[in-house]
Amino acid sequence: MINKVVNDVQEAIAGITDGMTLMLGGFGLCGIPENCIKEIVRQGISGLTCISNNAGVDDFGIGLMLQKHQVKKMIASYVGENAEFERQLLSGELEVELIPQGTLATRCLAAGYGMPAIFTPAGVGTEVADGKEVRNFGGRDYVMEMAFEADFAIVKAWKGDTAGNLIYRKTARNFNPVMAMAGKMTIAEVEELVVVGELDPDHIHTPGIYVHRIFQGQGYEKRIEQRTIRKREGINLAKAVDYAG
Amino acid sequence: MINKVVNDVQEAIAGITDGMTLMLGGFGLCGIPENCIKEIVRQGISGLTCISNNAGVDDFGIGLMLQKHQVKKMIASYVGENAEFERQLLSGELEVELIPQGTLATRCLAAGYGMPAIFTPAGVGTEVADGKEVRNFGGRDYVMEMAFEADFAIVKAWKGDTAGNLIYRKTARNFNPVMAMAGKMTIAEVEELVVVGELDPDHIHTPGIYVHRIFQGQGYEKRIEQRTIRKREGINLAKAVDYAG
Amino acid sequence: MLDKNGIAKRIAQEIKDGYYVNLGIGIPTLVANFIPDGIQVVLQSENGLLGMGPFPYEGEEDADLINAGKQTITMAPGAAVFDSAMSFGMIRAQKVDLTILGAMEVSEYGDIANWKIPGKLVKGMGGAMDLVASAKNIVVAMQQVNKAGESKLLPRCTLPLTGVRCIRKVVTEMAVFEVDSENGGFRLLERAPGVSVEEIRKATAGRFIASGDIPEMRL
Amino acid sequence: MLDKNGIAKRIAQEIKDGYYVNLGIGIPTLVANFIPDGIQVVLQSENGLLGMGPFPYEGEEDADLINAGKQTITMAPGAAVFDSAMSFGMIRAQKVDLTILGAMEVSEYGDIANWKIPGKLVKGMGGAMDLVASAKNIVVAMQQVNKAGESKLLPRCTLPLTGVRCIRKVVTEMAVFEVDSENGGFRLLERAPGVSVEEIRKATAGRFIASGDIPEMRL
Repeated sequence: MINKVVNDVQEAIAGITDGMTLMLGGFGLCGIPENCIKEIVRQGISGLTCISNNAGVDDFGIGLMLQKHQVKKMIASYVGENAEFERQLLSGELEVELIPQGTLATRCLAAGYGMPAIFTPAGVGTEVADGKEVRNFGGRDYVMEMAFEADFAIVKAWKGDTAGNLIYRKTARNFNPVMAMAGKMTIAEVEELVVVGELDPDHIHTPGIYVHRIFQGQGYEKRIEQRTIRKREGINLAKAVDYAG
Repeated sequence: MINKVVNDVQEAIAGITDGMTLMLGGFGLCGIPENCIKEIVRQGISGLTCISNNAGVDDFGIGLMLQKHQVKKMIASYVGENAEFERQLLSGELEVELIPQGTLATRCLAAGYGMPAIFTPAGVGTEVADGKEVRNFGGRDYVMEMAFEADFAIVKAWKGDTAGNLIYRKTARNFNPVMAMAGKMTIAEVEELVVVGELDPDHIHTPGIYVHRIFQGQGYEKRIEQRTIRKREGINLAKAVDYAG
Repeated sequence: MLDKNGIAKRIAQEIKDGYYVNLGIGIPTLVANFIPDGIQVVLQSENGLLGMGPFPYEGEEDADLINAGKQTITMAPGAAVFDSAMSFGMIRAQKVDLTILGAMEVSEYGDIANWKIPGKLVKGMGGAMDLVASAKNIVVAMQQVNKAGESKLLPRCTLPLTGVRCIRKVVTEMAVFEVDSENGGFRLLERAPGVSVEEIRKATAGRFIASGDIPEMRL
Repeated sequence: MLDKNGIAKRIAQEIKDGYYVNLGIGIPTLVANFIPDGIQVVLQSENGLLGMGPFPYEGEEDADLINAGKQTITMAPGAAVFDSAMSFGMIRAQKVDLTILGAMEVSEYGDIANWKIPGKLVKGMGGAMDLVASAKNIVVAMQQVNKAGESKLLPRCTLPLTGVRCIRKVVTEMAVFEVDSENGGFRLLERAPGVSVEEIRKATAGRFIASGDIPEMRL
């Protein structure tokens, strides 16, 4: 099996330079490549175009890159919860392209599956479709959206093996598998790195062929953005606070 | 959780009638819905259009349906290993549409992902592209292929739960997950049916939302089409017969 | 007038046994609390989960398990996790039976605006554009009037659109409407307890349709 | 003249360390036996497997574990299983470094025909059309002449095409050719042991290019 292991985060992100386009996995702060983001911040690589569903929060995730003005353009579906982001956007320092979440995911899938474009109904009749080809199939209109091109995709998995096979945990999966497929170069940081043979081939979410470099990350904070809980029995709250919906 | 369990194979295939379009999972004889095929043969439902990568062998799989002249049209990528098939094809009894294997898979995916059409380079410049739109993206030509429409998709999984979640085993996965997503009505037969909660949510290949009916199949033959083996140590055969390639 | 829980309670009546349901952020999230006993539903969270359960008990929060509102959650037995492409794949393929989401404005033709106020609020559409473009059955939970007392049920949306001719039903603090996207109009189906047809008419800027006796909601 | 194993042995030299390789049915399958020691390759089987291992020991065959030729196989440590859409997804996205497959005919422009003989043989293209349309690096393993002694390296293919201008290298029982798909021509790179340039020229119907000393293959 081909060995994809690199020694550390420095080696993992080697080759990422000013002005590149990066994809970053995660949804909110869930399943984000914390180690790589920190190292990109430390190295001060700038002028980056970042494709990621969200832009982190003020002091975590991509928010850290925004604070240091490393991001030239953000391509995302939802960018709330980030005051510095909003400031840079309104002041014109930051270029932002907002696209529907499903379109974002499917443009990654298209890249990973070698499909140059896809059709989606999302955004038909809205400003998202401005300047794009709209085409009718079976009486419904669809926008044609192009596959992404990214120099590097950076993803976070739960477990990975030395051949680059990845397994994600719960909803930390989110955009990571589709972005892992979409990068010209894909970097995976994992909580636990194991030797080949330890992962069940039937359980692998991202086959190693899509991963170019893998390393075991350190000191994961795994911050929670909205800590919602229900009380244990005995305190009979209204059912209203019991359900996440 | 919504219960998708039906009592038996009769109930599972209820509603399949003459002239319908069916998708059948499997690759060769690996991972085929043996129980449902046998019941369709027993009931003599005819005039069917079958979408499946292969057409079985003379006495197993879709070959059984061919013997009883139940198939009007076969849409497949490879139809060798079946003398009766060839006879019906050459005599004009059977209509056949051969399409590239990746196109077959991706047209299923498109249906399951609500995309009306996809672009693939497969078949550009060949008779497969005749009459189809060919479009250039980034200097390369692609054929536009349409999502499949199937009345029923019939798949075989290893384990399934009462909510319709499916897990496949080894390369018996093949076309089953993409076809499970593509049917207007999807029937899953499984080797082992368990109650909800027994399958790890991270290991599920087909979420139950795509599955309408599920049942535990019986008497799986799981025939092997090409039994290839290597000898144990002591008999030192040429390396040539040792490798599957 | 209904409060938020009242709106959620009324919308919960739209849920039928065996439905897969996607609940948006805000009032729609509350709907889960009012799903009638004995009705089996599966909640889809578009970040990649089918079978969302209640919030976790204190101390059992898992950073790897959140919903589309980024809240910590649990999984119900029979849950399945998948990636974002599959999540929106099943949404586009109309496998989700009912979508409930909030809105800033709805037009009498069923257009919806809920993602942007130019120059003021630009948080993004998240999954809303995919949901409204694909779902065959969308119910909007919203306030009928804004803080200035102006109706948010309009002849035409004034804000950038999220989707066109996609909304079938609107539930507000005052009423339940069916949207006539063919001819344009908000057809009044039910009144909130104690609210008159005339009051609702005044709070509806778009074409208002009310014929015959309009029943009160049963909550 | 090389036998099948000889052709496979020569093609194995095209495999570099760290390659992901897809091997077609027939001679290409034999290539796996000649991968030099110390070279790490991962074999992709387009029915949905990365990391194909040797055939199983007798009694250990598993009906759920086959390759694209429907042969029983094993998995190497580090193998991964996936569905057919992903399998051809990674092929289309050019993640497979080298594709080796058989052919009935190859043209001097790199066109290939290998799936159909009208009125005679209609087994289908399987994954061949996807592979030749997508792979950036394709080597064809084939016999240079048919049983009637006619060359299968042609100016134009006579059989229905599998792909257009896609073949870069051809290895036969007589020679190794590079295909000049720009100007058209089979550029002779190596001769099989004991075979002369003149013999190869006679067995090549398409434009034949041979300049300077043509070395013998090292096997």
